Amino acid sequence: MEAEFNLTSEINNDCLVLKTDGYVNNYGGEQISNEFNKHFKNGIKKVVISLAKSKVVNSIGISFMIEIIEQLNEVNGKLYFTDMDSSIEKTLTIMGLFSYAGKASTIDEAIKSLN
Amino acid sequence: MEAEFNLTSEINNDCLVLKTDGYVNNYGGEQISNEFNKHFKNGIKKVVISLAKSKVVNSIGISFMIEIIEQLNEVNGKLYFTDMDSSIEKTLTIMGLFSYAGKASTIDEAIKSLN
Amino acid sequence: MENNVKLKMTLPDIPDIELVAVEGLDKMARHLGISDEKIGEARILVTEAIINAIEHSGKEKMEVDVEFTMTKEKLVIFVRDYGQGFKPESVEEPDILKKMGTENKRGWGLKIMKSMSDDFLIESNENGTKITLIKNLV
Amino acid sequence: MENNVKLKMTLPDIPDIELVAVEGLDKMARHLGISDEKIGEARILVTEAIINAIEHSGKEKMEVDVEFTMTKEKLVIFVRDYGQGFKPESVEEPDILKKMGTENKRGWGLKIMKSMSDDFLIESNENGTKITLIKNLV
Ligand SMILES: Nc1ncnc2c1ncn2[C@@H]1O[C@H](COP(=O)(O)OP(=O)(O)O)[C@@H](O)[C@H]1O
Ligand SMILES: Nc1ncnc2c1ncn2[C@@H]1O[C@H](COP(=O)(O)OP(=O)(O)O)[C@@H](O)[C@H]1O
Repeated sequence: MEAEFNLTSEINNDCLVLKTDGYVNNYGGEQISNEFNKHFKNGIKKVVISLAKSKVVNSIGISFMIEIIEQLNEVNGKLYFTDMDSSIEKTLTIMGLFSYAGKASTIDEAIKSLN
Repeated sequence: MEAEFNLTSEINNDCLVLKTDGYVNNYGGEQISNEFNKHFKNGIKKVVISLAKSKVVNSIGISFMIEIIEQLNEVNGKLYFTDMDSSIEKTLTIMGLFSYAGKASTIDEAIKSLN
Repeated sequence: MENNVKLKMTLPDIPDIELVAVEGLDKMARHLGISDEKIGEARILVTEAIINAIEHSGKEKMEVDVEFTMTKEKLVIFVRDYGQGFKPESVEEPDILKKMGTENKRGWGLKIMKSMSDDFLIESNENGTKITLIKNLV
Repeated sequence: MENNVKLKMTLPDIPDIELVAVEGLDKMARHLGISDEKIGEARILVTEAIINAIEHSGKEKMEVDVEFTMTKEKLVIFVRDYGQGFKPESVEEPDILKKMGTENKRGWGLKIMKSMSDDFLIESNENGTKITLIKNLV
């Protein structure tokens, strides 16, 4: 039995790049939020979340992203989502996330837009 | 949706090395059998099947292996299974496959035994 | 109905159990040759419906019934719990702007189900809740 | 029973549908903290029982009922089809030596289920077949 969710994290061009792998549920959302907070404290203001390896998300997992956006807004930071399955993009659109967050096809594109 | 079964094939030290990925069912067994037959016609007599990426098999899929063993026996060839989950090893044991086929922990070990 | 595929499950209240239903959905969809885009949206609907039902399932009967009926054209998702029910019309429409600055960021499931399905019906009373979602697949 | 987790499904006759049951088994086993070795063997049992039932399911009622009841100690697998049934005592024990040189290499499911389970019961008549497998998990 594999873990249902894994997260990898790296800094690229001043951007925190988080890559999810698996189901973004309550637990997944919390992992993303914790990892973000660690770097946010250290001054990171640009964040990319790549959902390339997530085929399913739920609204509870995604609701953690609202808090990230909120914190980034306060410091004029910005969040980008990349590599989204069309149904996941639709979900985030319904939730109104793209009024505050950006989207891009690839991580590189997102980093370019953030810099 | 990913395919349920994938097979990769390579020749290493005169051995045909087949690596399965996913559910070894009827379809998977047939894929293995077809790939084996292609190389058997060309004179291959040593075969390794690595099950590292298969967590589930069924008896119909595995029954295709009996035919492979049968053909190899006729030319004094040999089949090795490697990287088996303990439950898969137990299944093959119950079917009596290891009276005719070998087993090893890794592909390298199997190739060493075959040479 | 021709080529009508049906899957029924009664799910226990354990973590990520909704993924079992999603796996069933995937197998049915592949069998019928449904497009990746439609399957993706159906996955979201199934997930949201089941996590709500599991979360609000009854203390005595904690199980959740799920039923998928799929043709090449249409998917009917039926989910029922035995919880205490609710009044859908009293649930406030979520708004991301309002969610910012308030503690509770949740409350998106019903909106997502309504927006992503082609038809949506909730029947709820003190014996539990039944939700029926219809998704066109072409 | 304490910590008794139950999953019920009615599966349609479509390719690889047994993997949905395996996914459910995995979720239950993870929740209860069952060892990888025991889960692996339970997966094989579930797979063999379901592929038989699907293959021999009835023309009129092509569905197959599956039920898992799991505790930390024990798994009960129940699978039923509505096919024409068979006489288990007339099924010949397979032997790999005899299989070599004959066309049909199949016929291993019952032997594997018998060998890998801790208890095994088949009830079969012209209305179908019920198979119950018990697997100790510790
Ligand atoms: N099956 C259900 N049984 C009881 N109440 C429910 C059910 N589904 C939804 N609700 C109620 O509707 C509200 C909104 O649900 P939803 O939009 O899915 O968001 P969330 O579950 O994240 O709060 C829930 O907070 C709950 O009060
Ligand atoms: N559920 C069932 N209904 C009717 N016949 C069955 C059922 N399960 C098994 N059988 C009979 O028993 C035989 C042996 O089954 P099994 O050992 O699983 O091997 P296989 O299915 O590969 O032949 C089958 O060929 C079939 O005739």
